[in-house]
Amino acid sequence: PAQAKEKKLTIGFVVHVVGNPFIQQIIDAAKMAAKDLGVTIKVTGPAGAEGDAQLTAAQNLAAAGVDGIATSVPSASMVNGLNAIIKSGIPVVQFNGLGEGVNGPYVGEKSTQSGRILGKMVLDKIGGTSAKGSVIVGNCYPGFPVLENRQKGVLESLAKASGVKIVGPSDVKVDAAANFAAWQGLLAATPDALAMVGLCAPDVESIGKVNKAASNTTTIGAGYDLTTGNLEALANGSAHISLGQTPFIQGYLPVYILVDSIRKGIKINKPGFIDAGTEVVTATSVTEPFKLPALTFAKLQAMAKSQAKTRAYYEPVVKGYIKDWKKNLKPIADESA
Amino acid sequence: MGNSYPHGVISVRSLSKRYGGVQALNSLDLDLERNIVHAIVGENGAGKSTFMKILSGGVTPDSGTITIDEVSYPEITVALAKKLGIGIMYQELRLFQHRDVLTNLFPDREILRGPFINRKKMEEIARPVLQSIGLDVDLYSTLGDLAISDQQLIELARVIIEKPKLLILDEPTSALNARESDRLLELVRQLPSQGTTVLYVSHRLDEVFSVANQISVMRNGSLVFSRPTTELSRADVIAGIVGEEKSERMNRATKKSVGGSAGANVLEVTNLRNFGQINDVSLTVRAGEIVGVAGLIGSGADELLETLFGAKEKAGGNVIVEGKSQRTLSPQNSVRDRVALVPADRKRVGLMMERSVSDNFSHVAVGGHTHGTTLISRSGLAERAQRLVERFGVKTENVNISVGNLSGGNQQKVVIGKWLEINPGLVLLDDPTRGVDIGAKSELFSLIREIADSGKGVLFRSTEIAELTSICDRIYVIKNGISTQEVSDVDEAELIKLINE
Amino acid sequence: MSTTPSGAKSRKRFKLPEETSVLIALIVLIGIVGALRPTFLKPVNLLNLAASYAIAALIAGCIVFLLSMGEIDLSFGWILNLSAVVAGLSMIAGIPVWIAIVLGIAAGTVMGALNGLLTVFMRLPLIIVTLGTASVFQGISLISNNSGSVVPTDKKITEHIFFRALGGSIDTPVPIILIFVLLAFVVLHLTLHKTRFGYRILAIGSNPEAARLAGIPTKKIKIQVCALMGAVSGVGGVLFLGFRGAVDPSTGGQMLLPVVAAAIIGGTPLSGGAGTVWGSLIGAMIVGVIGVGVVFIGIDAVWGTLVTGLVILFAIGVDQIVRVRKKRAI
Amino acid sequence: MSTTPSGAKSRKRFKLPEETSVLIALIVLIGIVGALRPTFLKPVNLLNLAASYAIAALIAGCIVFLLSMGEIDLSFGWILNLSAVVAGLSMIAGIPVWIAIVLGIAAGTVMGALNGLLTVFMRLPLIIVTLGTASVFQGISLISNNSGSVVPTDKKITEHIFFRALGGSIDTPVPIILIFVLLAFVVLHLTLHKTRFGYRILAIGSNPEAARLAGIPTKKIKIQVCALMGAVSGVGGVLFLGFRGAVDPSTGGQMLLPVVAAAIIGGTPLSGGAGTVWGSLIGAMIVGVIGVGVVFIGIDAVWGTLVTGLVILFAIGVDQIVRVRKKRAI
Ligand SMILES: Nc1ncnc2c1ncn2[C@@H]1O[C@H](COP(=O)(O)OP(=O)(O)OP(=O)(O)O)[C@@H](O)[C@H]1O
Ligand SMILES: Nc1ncnc2c1ncn2[C@@H]1O[C@H](COP(=O)(O)OP(=O)(O)OP(=O)(O)O)[C@@H](O)[C@H]1O
Ligand SMILES: [Mg+2]
Ligand SMILES: [Mg+2]
Repeated sequence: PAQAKEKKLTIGFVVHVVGNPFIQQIIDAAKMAAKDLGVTIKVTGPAGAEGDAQLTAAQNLAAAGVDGIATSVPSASMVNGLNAIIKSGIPVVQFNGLGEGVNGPYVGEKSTQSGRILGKMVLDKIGGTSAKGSVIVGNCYPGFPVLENRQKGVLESLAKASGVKIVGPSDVKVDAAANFAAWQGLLAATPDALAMVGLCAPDVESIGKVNKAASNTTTIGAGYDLTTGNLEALANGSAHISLGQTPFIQGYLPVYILVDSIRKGIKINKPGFIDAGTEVVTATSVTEPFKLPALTFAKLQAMAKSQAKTRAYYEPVVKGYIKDWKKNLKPIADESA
Repeated sequence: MGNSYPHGVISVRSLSKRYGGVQALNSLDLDLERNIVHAIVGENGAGKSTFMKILSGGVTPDSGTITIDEVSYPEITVALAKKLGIGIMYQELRLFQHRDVLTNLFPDREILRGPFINRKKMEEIARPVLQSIGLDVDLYSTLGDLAISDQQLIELARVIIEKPKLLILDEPTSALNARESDRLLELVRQLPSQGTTVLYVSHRLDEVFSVANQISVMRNGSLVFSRPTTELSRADVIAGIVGEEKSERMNRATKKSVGGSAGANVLEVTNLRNFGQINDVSLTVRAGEIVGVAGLIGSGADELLETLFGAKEKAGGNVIVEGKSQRTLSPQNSVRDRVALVPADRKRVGLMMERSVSDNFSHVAVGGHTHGTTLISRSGLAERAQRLVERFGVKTENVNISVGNLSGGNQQKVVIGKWLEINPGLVLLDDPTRGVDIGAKSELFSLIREIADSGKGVLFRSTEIAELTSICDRIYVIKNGISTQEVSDVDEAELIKLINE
Repeated sequence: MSTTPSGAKSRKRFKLPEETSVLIALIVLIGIVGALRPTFLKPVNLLNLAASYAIAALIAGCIVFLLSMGEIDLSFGWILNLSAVVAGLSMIAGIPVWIAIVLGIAAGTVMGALNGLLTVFMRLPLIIVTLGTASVFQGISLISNNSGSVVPTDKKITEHIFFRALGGSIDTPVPIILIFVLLAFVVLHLTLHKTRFGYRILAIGSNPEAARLAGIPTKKIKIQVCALMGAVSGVGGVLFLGFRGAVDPSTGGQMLLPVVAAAIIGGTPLSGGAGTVWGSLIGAMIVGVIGVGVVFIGIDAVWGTLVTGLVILFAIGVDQIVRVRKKRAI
Repeated sequence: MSTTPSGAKSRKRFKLPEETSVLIALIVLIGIVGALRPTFLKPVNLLNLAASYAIAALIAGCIVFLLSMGEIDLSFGWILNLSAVVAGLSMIAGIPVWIAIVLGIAAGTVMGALNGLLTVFMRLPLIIVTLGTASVFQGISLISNNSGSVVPTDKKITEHIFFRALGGSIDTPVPIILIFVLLAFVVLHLTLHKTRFGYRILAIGSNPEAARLAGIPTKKIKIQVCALMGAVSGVGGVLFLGFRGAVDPSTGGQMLLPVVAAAIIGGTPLSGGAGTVWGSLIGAMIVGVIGVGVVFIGIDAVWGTLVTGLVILFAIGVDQIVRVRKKRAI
């Protein structure tokens, strides 16, 4: 372990799509970790989300001689290739997207569980288990594993109210304009819907705009990700709930695990799960995981703009949860529990 | 009429074909005898090509029957034509521009060895045929890079290789020079003795009389008459083609300019070179003059006009148009300076085939010209087109149909019309009568004379020597890319000798 | 001459415009969705739908120019993106909104002209050149804002009339973006079919070599059309910014297929020499009705894609049947 | 110059193959990446690189047939996907691996033939038809597995020679997929340039009307080429399944642009009548080297897109310069 410390390590960091604000937050956190740990980091990823191009990028980083790789695994077809890299002696940590069967730990949300949380919060807002009426559910990319899991969780929670009728899940598309049009159409088709629940980043913003335009409705809007646009929608009251995926932890922790395990000679070539937690944001409250201090909406917005503030806020987690990653490593089955 | 034509290899009865409002064939009856050369003549749009296309399977007739070797068919498909041994050389060449020469010689008739194309064998078959028609090209060069005349010969070679029993030639010499034409005629004359019947369509009556055993004249989709050549005079045929009264008018044929009234130089060329065949050409054209250019294919004569216009790059030399030295020759500058070029290859560089007659007539006036308003209206274009249709006698249903649907000669009239519309000061005519019927040709010649008389210069190249000698005031002879001689008042035979020596 | 046929006076019979067949396809589709869900036919819903697809329609109207010239631009989605980023960053930097908008459109025009210059000077088809420039424009956009969204949040900006008008805060019977795009369509249509510039575009697309010999400045026109495409994409970009209030790094990335589809469903062939601006508008609305109709009817996400595909086939089938009928009728 | 013909000998001068210019572009690119990162040039690395792009290359080799015929298929990525799904689900259902593979390829062929039938009978360009069928095939794939990945996990399947050979468990000096694809390229090249079928394809692309008049059954050939494209996409699908061991719902969705780019960078024009199968292989490798080179050199993700774009422009520029030089030299 001592001699490993002497060589400056290089970590490859592969994302499934470049040019996505949420992913960029993960990348920023990964770079903070690299700086904190004194290692070099190489960030790459395909322009359009496709597993094969992403795997190729990971393989090339391996060929170029990195010491460890952190990657999201949105596609099952990446699994064998990643395992081959692991077998050749380069450890791999997954984040954000889980590949079943990859021989390395996974850092991410409990995707089904987060869906359950969202479903439950929506249900609470529309009248609990006695609620009666329609709830629209949209999936922007049918077939994407994380989304399918979230959808499962949302539907599970909503099923608790027998009077709730699910409209969809409909394919609401990723492209912002098409996404907006789809939500607009969905609400026009079901004008008395109690809630609209999206599963992807553009949804909350679109739902907010739709709600705002149809001024007389009181439809609850809910979805995922804390993009500036989504936070705006929560702030002006046109949407109501958005769940965050703690991009800081999803970016920082994988790099930390890789460097720590390489330096200490810890083998991490087994599936495992470390919960990155779920942030629950409404216009009135921001609930962060890991007993982090409660945030105000304004603070959250400020953090989204400043890396230094973000780093300072997460200091306790870095010193605690992240440093103790081995202790928090759970069986992979926990992810979808 | 009776039913038995003992000598007829092909008889057609009541053959009709209609395109929109145009009756291209109107109940045509005709018998073709075996093993002769049978010429078909008629004005532009008479229906000749339509008839040929029906015989070869390219077009389906609306009604009528076709009897071949005593079997009647309501229509002939491409496959049937192939089986019956009918080969056709189309007026509008049907070649594959992207493919090489050898491939074009065997379209879907390639020689195979196992599953593979046997190009060596194909070469062996092709070479003697090319030699027999006097074509010397690299079998591996891309067809689109060749001159239009070479392409026409390749189309001919293609059909001869098939050794058809009935050979249809639709204006096979329209882009050929005297020498190539003569060779082709020689070849055609021999075919009947080898068991091939030839249907020969042409507007060149000299050729028709020299090669055909029988001549049929068509007008407006029907037969005017069909008689053995020996019973006919040139005048009979012309009268059949254009009608009695018009043939009268035509006898007052175009005269040369009224001696020596030529004015200032409209065009002065000294030591012109290009990157192709032109090495050193000098000539002048004066206002009021029609100046001819004569030369073999490959001599540079066929590239000269395009080079002067700026369509082909110039390598050196001076060109002065109306006293102004042209530093860079380009089509744009030429149009600006009111220089017009009627190009030789109308299909490739002359027309927008799928666009309307109306749009094509405005090609230069609206597209190239920068005069007038930048706003255009459909009715404005149509008015111009209507005026030109009448002026040039274009036979078309209306001005809104695709120019590609016109008969070949009528397409040519559109090309000429679109250029004369800008009232050019210098007119470069590159084989402008290609495919134009005899009546229209004489009208065109008087028009050219009119243009010259109004003080403009005309430079004229033609593949028909007779055209040059009949209307040009002076003729430049081009050999090996060099303008060797300037002659006037020569007759055909002399000029041919000069070109070839 | 006696060759002129007897009836050669221009017999002007009444002819249906060529867009009729696509229009029928559109009406059939709206009818089907409306029959299944009558609320779909409410004017406000149809207007909203049209407004959401207005930007794509606008660009489809302009790509008709390129298709008519026998070219295709793969980069316009990223031109749209980068123009919006330029406009958005300028606003955030404190430049007055209207000037920032002009800057964004100017940026689009420059990018388009660059495409044009490259295609003319490299003598390559535009599709090949824009294969490269698409990545270049996307790349510059990513760098400009470090892969983040551009979101003007300052009240001075978001309350500006431009954002309020486009963002839907000002109530108008017809969405303002729709009015704007319809006007743009009138201009585009007139430009292509009633001006020398348009005539030249179609002439180049029909037969480039013949166009050159007719004295048409083909290179200049190509560059101009590319620049126009860039300008219109730039307009699309600032409209998007106003409409959505933000630009994401992915904005425009998914536009290629629907826009080109709108144009070719509308009846503009890829081969050049012909094009219909109004057809592309109808084509864009068909794309929109299919996209929204599928969710409107409530088709499950898993089945949505299949149904979309079948409806596209149906739409082009209707168009084709009508077209063939019309041919027969002549 | 005395160009006057002297005799009818076949003047066969030595001509560089038309692929030379793209090859030079490829070598220059490899050289640049190699100069910056010498490990890039290790044979094993280059072979692995080639293997990762082998499937895209294979399909590019076949899309040359369509481009040569003047057509474009937008659906092949989803044909690949659905074929792989068919093969994978069949294996999971217990059908023997080899038979499942045949089923997958057969499914691809059927989908391709369906494209062909639709394009012939609707008399529409293939690009329009496949705009619809692409969604249809994707939709069926999503439904078949309820939007999930298809992952055969049974040892009996994963230990099958097919998976071991393609997945790299069997050590060969050259990856097996590469050998297979190279052989396929030889066959594709011979088919297009040395058989009547290929001649007919090129004839149709060069002049459809002349092809019909020459007696070529143009409709039949079109359907056959579409079916071939489907079959090769099907082969691509099962190769993907073997190579990666799984198919995702997104597999194949991003293939259109790189594959078409490979073919046109390789020198096949979009206008039909000409095509180079080997060129498309080199084109695919150029696309591969650009993609990999950017990672290898370690260019940051934010800058990667811009660099990719610039390098594409550079590659087509080199190709163009060489081409022009060659023309001048003649
Ligand atoms: N595809 C078509 N569509 C519409 N009209 C056509 C079509 N083909 C021919 N025509 C019309 O049919 C008539 C006869 O044309 P055809 O080509 O047979 O004349 P032609 O005798 O060969 O004339 P030319 O001597 O000029 O070649 C013309 O009026 C022409 O415009
Ligand atoms: N003196 C000149 N020398 C060379 N080329 C010229 C000259 N003058 C004009 N041209 C060319 O002629 C073409 C026509 O130029 P002009 O500026 O008149 O455009 P235009 O045809 O009026 O266009 P539009 O009417 O569509 O606006 C241009 O391409 C220009 O390059
Ligand atoms: Mg004719
Ligand atoms: Mg002007």
